[in-house]
Amino acid sequence: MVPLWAYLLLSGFLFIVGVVGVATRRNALIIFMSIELMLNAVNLTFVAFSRFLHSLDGHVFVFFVMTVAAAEVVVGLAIIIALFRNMETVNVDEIHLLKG
Amino acid sequence: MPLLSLITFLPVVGTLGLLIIPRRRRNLIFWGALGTSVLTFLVSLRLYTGFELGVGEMQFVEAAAWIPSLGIQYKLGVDGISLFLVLLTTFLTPLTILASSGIKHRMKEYMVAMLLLETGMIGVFLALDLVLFYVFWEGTLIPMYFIIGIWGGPRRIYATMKFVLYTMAGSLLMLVAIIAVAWLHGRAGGGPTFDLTVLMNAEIPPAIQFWLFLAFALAFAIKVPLFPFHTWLPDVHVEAPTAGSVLLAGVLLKMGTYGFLRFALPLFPQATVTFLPWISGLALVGIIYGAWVAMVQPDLKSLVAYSSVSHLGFVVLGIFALNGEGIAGSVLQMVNHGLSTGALFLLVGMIYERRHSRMITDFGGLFRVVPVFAGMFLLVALSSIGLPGLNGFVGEFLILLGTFRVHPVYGIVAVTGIIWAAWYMLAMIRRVLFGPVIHQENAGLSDLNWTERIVLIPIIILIVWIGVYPTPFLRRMEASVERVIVQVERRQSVHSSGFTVQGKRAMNAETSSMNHKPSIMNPSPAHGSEFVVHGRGAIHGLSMNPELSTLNREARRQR
Amino acid sequence: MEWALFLTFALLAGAAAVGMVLQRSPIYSALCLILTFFAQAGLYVLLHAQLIAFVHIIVYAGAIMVLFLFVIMLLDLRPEDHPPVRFGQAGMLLGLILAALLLAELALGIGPRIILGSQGSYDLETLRMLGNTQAVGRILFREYLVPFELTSLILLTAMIGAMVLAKRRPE
Amino acid sequence: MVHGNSQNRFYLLSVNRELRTVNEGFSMENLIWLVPTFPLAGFLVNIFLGRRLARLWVSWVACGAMGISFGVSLGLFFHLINLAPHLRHLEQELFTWIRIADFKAAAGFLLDPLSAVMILVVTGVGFLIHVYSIGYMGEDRDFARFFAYLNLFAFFMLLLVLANNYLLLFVGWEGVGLCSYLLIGFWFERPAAASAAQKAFVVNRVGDAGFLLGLFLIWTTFGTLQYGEVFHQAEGLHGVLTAPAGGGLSVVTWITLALFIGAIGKSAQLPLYVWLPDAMEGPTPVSALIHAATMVTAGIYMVARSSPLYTLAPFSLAVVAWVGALTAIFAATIACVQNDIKRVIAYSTISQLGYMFLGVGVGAFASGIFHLYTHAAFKALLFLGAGAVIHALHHEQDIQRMGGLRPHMRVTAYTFAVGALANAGIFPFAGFWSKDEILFAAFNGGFYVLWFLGLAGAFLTGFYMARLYFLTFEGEYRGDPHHAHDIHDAPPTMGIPLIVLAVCSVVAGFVGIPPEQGPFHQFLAPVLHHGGAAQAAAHGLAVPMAVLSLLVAGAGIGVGYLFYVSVSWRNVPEIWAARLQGLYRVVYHKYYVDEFYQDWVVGPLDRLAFFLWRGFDVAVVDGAVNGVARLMEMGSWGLRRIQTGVVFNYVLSILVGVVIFLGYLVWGR
Repeated sequence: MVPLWAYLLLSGFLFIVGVVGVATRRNALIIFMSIELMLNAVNLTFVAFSRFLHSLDGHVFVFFVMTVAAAEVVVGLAIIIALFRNMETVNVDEIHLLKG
Repeated sequence: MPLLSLITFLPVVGTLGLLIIPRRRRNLIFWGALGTSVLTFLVSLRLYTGFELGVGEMQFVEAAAWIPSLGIQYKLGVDGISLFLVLLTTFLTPLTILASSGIKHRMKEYMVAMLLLETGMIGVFLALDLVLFYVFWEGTLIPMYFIIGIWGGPRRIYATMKFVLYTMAGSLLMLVAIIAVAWLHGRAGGGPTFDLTVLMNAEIPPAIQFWLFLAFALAFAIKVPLFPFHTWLPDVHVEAPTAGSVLLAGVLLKMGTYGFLRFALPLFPQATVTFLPWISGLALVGIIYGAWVAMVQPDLKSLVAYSSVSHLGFVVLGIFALNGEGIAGSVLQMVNHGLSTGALFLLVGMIYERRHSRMITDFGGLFRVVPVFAGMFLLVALSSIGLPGLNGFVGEFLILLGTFRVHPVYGIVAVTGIIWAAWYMLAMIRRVLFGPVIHQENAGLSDLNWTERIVLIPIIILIVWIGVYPTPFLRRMEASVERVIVQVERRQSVHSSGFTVQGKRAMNAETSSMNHKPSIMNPSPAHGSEFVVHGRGAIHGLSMNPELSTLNREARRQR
Repeated sequence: MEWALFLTFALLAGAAAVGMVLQRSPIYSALCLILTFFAQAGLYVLLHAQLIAFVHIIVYAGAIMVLFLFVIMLLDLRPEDHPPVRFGQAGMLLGLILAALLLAELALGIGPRIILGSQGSYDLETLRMLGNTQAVGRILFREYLVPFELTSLILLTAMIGAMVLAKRRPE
Repeated sequence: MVHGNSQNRFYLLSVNRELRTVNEGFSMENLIWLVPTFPLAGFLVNIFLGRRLARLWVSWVACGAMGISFGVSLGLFFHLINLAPHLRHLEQELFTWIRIADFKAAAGFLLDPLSAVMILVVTGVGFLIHVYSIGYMGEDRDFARFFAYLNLFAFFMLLLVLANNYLLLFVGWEGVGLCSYLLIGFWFERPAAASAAQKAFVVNRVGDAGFLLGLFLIWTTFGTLQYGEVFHQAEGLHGVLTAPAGGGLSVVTWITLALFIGAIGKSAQLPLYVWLPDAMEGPTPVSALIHAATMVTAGIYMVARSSPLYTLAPFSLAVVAWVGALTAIFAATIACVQNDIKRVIAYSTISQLGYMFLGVGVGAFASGIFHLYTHAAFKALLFLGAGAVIHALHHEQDIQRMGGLRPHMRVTAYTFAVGALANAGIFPFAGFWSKDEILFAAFNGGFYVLWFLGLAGAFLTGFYMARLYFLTFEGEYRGDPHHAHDIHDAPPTMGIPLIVLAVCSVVAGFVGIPPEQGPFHQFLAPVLHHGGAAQAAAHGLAVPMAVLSLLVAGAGIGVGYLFYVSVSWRNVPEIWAARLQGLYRVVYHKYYVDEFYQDWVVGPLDRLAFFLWRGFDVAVVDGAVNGVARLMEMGSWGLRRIQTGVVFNYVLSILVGVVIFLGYLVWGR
């Protein structure tokens, strides 16, 4: 049987790849995909723990995460479309509305 | 029926009703808000009629678990001290709403804010759980913030920021102290609770009390406001709309003095005694300082604001006299100040609507032009300076009496307050009402219309009533006042230097009151040693009513 | 056998994820991500979470990624004409060190310290008896009924939000 | 609820009284409350309905209320006389006013000889002045308001004298102050009147603050404020009360001194007299009623009422006597050089009040009250006469612009002359009996300096009264020639009160014969304690002393006659004024006391207040508060540069943070 740590290691790796993606890419869409990747890495952790703890709570949480992720994607993509419409770009370097 | 919850949340229910009324229907919104507040007042009268005399404990108590894991409860109760403050709130709110019929801008939001404010204020006076109290306490800030910030004068943003930041600065420390009290209680094995009635019996080491009291006192002192934390008050009053000023002066400031009485004193009795000279001193400075500065104010509202500083100095002084006369006088004076100052702000607002100025120099000779306004203004001003026969006198007299009884020197200094009060108030009256009509704009002013008279007449009736026959009020607060005193005294003795000393002191007090009333002048040599104790420790007044306190103590034991 | 499957899926997922980050074109990135999701679904099956695995494919690969592709095409995004990674050598190195440090912390620091506590009642036998889907359904509609219903609110909000945001306002 | 044990002891006391009441069944003391109630009702009617009522009705309501009140007072008075002297003590408790913890005060009335005399003076003189006002204020647009205020004043004054405890007395005390304020400022459109009103109230408040302290001390000492209980205990606690307490003075000394501060304010004594001359800005009937006959004498009434306490405090009595004597002569000198007809009388009032205090201060309480009673008659007469003159001369008040009025206004002139003679203390007018008695008491008690001051004052009194009368009514008319032809006597509503008061000014003194033993004194005797020494009367000296003071007063009048009537001495006043220019100017300017207060009290306080506001509140406290805010702003201005708005920077910082945090968790501990 594949032990828990293997799943966790994989999950951690996927998560870090996601982080790197968010940190390095300028295309808002790819950043967004990286976020999805991170969420999935977490889901993997949930399921893995669920398996090893003989509990189904993790599964339930995965469902919730999926719901949130779906909602997030919907809103996020809508935002990206709106942004693109106004700014003609999805390059985050050129968008700095948060500048104080 | 959960009467207290009903009173507290009736305005919220009204708010929900208001929300579904379209904003075009201004009349409906106005009458809805007025109706809600009047209904709240009528329901709250049940508190007065159903109040059991001679009971110092909380009445109408409602309790329900709120956050059980932390011991936070939804617990409401009313006693003789909070009773009148609740009634004052429910009484003033409809009047201010009625006086706000002229609001043009965003009336719906305005009325919603007023009703929410009412809920907050009532909640503060009824909450018996520290966290619940804190929630209501901070909750009042939000509607007030909007009332001043949206419907205020030209410098309203500055004023609101000052108001909110000042208050928050104090109350955050209070939150820390609240948590600390509950934590200390839990650590001592009492289980998690924020219940005031339980925490009152928690024994907190004096050294810690010192800091906790300081945190509470800062929050309350800013709210009162006690000198030198008062500088937000004039700014806020000047910028606030009439109704905001009325409720601010009439009720919100009392939250500070009420807090001292309900929380700071019973929770931290030793620290109370430690800080007594300091707080009394600040109150004295406030009395005189507020009055002096009021003399030179060019703006009617800031004059009344500074007069509030002076008046609330009296209230704080009375509370810290720690005897029946002083505290009862303070509670009564809170109500009195709410009525008189509330009415003064209403009157100033009414003349402002006509003249669009509050500068004293813009007026003069109004007595001839608007006699009804002038007559009411004069009457209310006289009530404010404590003319016997009107309400202000009874409270002020009892406060001064109570103070003089234990601290003659404080009493002597405070008594001069009545001179300064007459000075600034009558100078204002002279410049506004008397003299010839200097400004042509004033010649055509119209006198009060019926709406305005209906707003003022109930206040004036109460002003005269309390002045002539305060017994119904005093009777209801007496037992609760005694209870506060007994509480402070009892805890005092638990912590002081052991049982024997306490026993001796209590005996002393008993004998002294059997012979004759203890005199501060210390007439009989037999009581020679007693004077020192009383003068310094402020315990003097506490043991004044041995029969009653013993009764109370026994009642507690049986329970 | 299990190990083999695990390694296959794991390598596939890892490689596809790295590919997604490194691809210049958004379309390729999206395709890489889909590959990752499929590999992950395989892992879910390995973990005896069949329901999750299928829902995962349906929701992510079927719905979300299609949405992504739609948007990419809608916006007509070209591959970026500058390198996908924006740093020089030093920056790269620093980033890698940072990432490696994070991974090391997770793998060496956190991993070995995880102690499994008391175990629940859903072991493999029970699951087999109940059936995976039934078991999840039971727990979802009993213990987690209220949160579950609340998630519908999230979806509703998201729907309204997306419509409001994407609506072209008359100028 | 039980309020301490001391309550119980007094309980017995009041039970006795109640028993007596019950035994008599219906009794007059149940009617005491009627006395103040009628004026109150009159006030309420006129203040609320007055503007809609016809003038006739307004005046009927007001005068009727006073008339009925006077009638009830007379009835009570005769009832009292019919009782045995030791039973002349009727109390009626209406309701408990304030009761909390150990404090209790009732709204209760006390009718005894002292208050009976007072209510007779108040309602009697008050009624006449009400009637007089119908004519005097006839053309005023605020007719109803005036009568409403007058009635309110009568109510409070009656409350003051009828109260059975110090707190209710204080209610009346401040209430009459309020009415005084309202009536001085009656013509509020005149800035001088408005200022005078404010000054009167504020200065009175200074005294009231002292009075309040006295109240507190009484309560902390005796545990009650009710006269009967206080005085009863005062006898029992004699030793305790007179033992030195604070500052080397006994408790009772402190009490009485504090109370006397109140009396100083209310009765316009040194150094708080300054409001009374200014109060002449009010309508003349007001000056007559409030600032001559009734309110200003409240201080004397209060001291006399507290005589059981004052007799225990010789030091306080000495202070009272000295303040009274100094005020008497001080005000008399000012009165000699003033030119405003009402101000002369006002200073004369201050001076006469000084005499009353001198009387009570040397322990002759009855003599003080006696003078109060005669003074009420003749000083009201003088004011009303002055009012008639002012009325006839179209509000001319400068006596230098009068003269030769007697032929035109005979009633006024003759009654005024009677009043002046009574004031100067000429036999057999009322003032003679009472003033002479005071001087004799001072001499008899061994207070020779005080006696001499009083005697000198008597000379000055004669002089300024003569000056006032002669300049006003004799010689030639020096005023506005336009008015010369239409000077005439007042209408009957004004004339009849003058005549009645003139008769009173003649006969009022007769109830005090023989001196110190007259019916008046015997009537008051059960109430007023006697100040020891003064009672060891050496009656052999009485007649010579009386002749002496008569001669002195006569000399004053003679000098006045020579100065202002005799043709050969015509220029003498000017010559003297020129020769003693410095002194004259100082006295003419009233010793610059007003200027002193303005420059050393009001001005500095005003500047201090302004400084506190601008310099402390705004600069220091608000400065600190705003400074903190600015500091925050500056800090955040620096911090906000971190917010680049580039998402990458945020992500990177989060990443670094997570690495550090995890690193701490893993390896740090």
